[in-house]
Amino acid sequence: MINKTVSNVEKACEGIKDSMTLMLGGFGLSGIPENAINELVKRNVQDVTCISNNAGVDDFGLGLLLRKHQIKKMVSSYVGENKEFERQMLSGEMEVELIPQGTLAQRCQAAQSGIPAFFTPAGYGTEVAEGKETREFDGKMYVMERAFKADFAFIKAWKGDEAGNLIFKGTARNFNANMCGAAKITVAEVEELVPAGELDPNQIHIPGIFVQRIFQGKDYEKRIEQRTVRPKK
Amino acid sequence: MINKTVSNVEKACEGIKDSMTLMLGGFGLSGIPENAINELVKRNVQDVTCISNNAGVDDFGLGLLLRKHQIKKMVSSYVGENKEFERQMLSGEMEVELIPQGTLAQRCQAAQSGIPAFFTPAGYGTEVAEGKETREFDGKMYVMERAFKADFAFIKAWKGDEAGNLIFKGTARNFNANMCGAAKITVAEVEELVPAGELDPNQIHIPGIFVQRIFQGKDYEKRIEQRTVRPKK
Amino acid sequence: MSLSKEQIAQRIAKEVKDGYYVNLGIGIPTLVANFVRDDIQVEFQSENGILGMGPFPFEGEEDPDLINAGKQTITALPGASFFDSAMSFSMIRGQHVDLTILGSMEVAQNGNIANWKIPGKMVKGMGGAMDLVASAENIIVAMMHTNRAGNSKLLKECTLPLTGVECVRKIVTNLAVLEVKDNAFHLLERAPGVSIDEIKEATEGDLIVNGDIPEMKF
Amino acid sequence: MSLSKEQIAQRIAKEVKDGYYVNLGIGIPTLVANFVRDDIQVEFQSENGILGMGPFPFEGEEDPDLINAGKQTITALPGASFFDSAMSFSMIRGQHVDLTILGSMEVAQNGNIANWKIPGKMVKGMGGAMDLVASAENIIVAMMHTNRAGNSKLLKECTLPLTGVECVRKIVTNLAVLEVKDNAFHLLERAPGVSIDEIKEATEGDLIVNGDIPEMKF
Repeated sequence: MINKTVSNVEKACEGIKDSMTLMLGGFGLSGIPENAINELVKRNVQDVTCISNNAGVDDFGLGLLLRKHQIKKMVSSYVGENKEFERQMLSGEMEVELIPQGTLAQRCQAAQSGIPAFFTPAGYGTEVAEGKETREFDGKMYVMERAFKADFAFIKAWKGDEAGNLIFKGTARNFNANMCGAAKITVAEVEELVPAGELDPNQIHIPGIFVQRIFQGKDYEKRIEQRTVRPKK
Repeated sequence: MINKTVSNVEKACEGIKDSMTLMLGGFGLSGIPENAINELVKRNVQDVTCISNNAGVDDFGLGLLLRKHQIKKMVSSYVGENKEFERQMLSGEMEVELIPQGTLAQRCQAAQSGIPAFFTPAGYGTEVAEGKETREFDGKMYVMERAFKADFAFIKAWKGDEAGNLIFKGTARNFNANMCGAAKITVAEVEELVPAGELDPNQIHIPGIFVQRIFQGKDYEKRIEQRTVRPKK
Repeated sequence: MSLSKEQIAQRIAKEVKDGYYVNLGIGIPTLVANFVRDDIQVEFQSENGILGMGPFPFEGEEDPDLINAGKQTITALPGASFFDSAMSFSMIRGQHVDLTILGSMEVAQNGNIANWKIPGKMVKGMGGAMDLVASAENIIVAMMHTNRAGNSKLLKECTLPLTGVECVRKIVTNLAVLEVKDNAFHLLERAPGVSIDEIKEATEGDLIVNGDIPEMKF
Repeated sequence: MSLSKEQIAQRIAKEVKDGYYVNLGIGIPTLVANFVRDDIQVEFQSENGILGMGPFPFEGEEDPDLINAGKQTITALPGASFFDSAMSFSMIRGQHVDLTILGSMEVAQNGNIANWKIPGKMVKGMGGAMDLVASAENIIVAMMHTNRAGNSKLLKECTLPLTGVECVRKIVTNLAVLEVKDNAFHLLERAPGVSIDEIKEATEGDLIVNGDIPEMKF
């Protein structure tokens, strides 16, 4: 077993520098790497490019980095729910690249898998395909998309072990799984860190080979963005 | 819940015709769809093309179809361990296309994922790349490979539920997982079929949407190809 | 009588057949789940990573790790499964999802759809819409027939940036059910009490009216 | 003295560093696992779908659902994981595996490797070898210096169909340890008691001998 544990988020983020490209897992506020985001704010790294499906809300998630003007560019599929984001985008303070959600996921997956490029039908005939190679396969048109390149991937899992093996919970798996191993260094924070051998090898979603550093996260808020309920009968 | 269960292997194989292209899961003899293979032998379908990492042994697995001359073409990465295979291949009775194992897996995965083509470094500069498009990305050469097209995928899982959700065991997962949803009709046979709701939705390897028919398999032999052991201390 | 949003959803629910996996967009499409017959087998997929999505949780049972693509707390039904984003779009791109229902700002008579961007305004992003419309064999658009300014949303050509090309099969609006084929809108049903003239008036694109057009049934 | 297969494996084991994920081919490479120091952290990957592969099972504990790429029954160590074939080759193609050790029939001085096919003979297939050699940053070939006919396997150019191009970094044979760079074989170490002349004699490709060449240590 190759031990990937580091003692805390400070150690986990060693080597982070200004102008790096960072991947951050999560969908909306679900499954975001809360500890790593707080550490990025604390370190005040500047001019980072963030690849993340969403951009958080004004006072939580990536909104915390936005508020401090740390983000040079966002690469996302959906960035609503954030007034400061809107302001920085419309004023030109921040660059935004919007790409289809499935393409975003597959570009992460391709980076994890050593596949430099693939074809997808998403975005064909739209401005998303502008400047990109398009091609017909079996009578249907596709756009060629490239694997992402990133310096760090910050992801959050439910359980993890010392070997870096990860298990996610519910829909908090989302981009977290696909970003593992998709950057030079993958940092995983987990709600529960256990010794190697405690997780069933059959139930591991992401093997530790895709993770360089893992640590026991703390103080999770796990904020709910849209609380929708039914009355109890 | 959409119920995918069929009562037996005969029902599961309805619609199989001569000259079809079939995917079969398994690595060596581990995780092969034993029930479906027996049914294919029984039905005596002719001139099938089989996409399968291996070709079984003389008296088990795909060797059973070989023996009856049912296979027109094998698409595999490794076909040793089979004398009748060797005879049919050298005599020209059967066509064989050998492709790198990772490319085989990814061509299945691409079919499952609606990705018509992707680039891989495997086989560049070798006869595998002959007649294929090659291209440089970031200073390295890659070969463009296409998604497979198949009529049926026969796969074997450990547990499954009525909704077609699947859980595999150990290294018997192999190509079985990647072939699900990679053919027009995916037929899953399982060692244990349970009602919907009995499997933890977090531990499902392959969601039922990728499976058209599922049935309770029987009489599994699960033969071991290379029994290697240590003496008990 | 022009339909309410609930009635549009109710009419679309009739398009949901036994054995369908369905992806519902935000807005009117979300309401469709409430009207699907309970004697057929249907599963709802949400692209953030669940198949077999159930209703909202009971008060106090919300789980931040269990949401839909609209970021709403949800539940999982028996037979549900969770998966990552790449696998979710494998279901969509690989055409394993049978029916996609989504809203739109514009639809053109060739099936083009524009529903993600208004130049000059804040752009929130396309989310999974471009993947969905480029992939699905069966796409139904749920929308009002005209926009707030009273202009038709069923056009000869889209004026807004496109989300996808030649993909919309059917449209259900507050006025009508229409099929999109042969570069025209084909009127299939009228909302109860709505005349063909009213529909013609509200449709900028070419409208084909063949024979008697029945009123919708719910 | 020419090395035994076990000694080749033993020498290669010294190339396995702390923190390495390693893929071992069939034959001599498989033996390497027996000689890796037990005070370093190493995990073995087998491309059929296991990371953290352990030794053979005790008699009676064999599991047909737990094999390696050579189809041998194996065990899983604490911290192991199982996965599908596509993910397995994501590890390989994505260069997450640090070291690949495999056998070969021929290696050329430009790093080309040929180890899967002899024209006119039964071809068993390349298995995962083409993926491994096209992907790995660090490839060590374990083989005898000459074939059964006594001909060199370290050549100016491969004569057999290639498995991969310009990929081999290091070779450990029964006679020597060699680095492959700048279109030549660079002699690094001699097997104990083997002379430089013997190695020259057995090497068809260009052999660079710089300064004193030490004997191997194990």
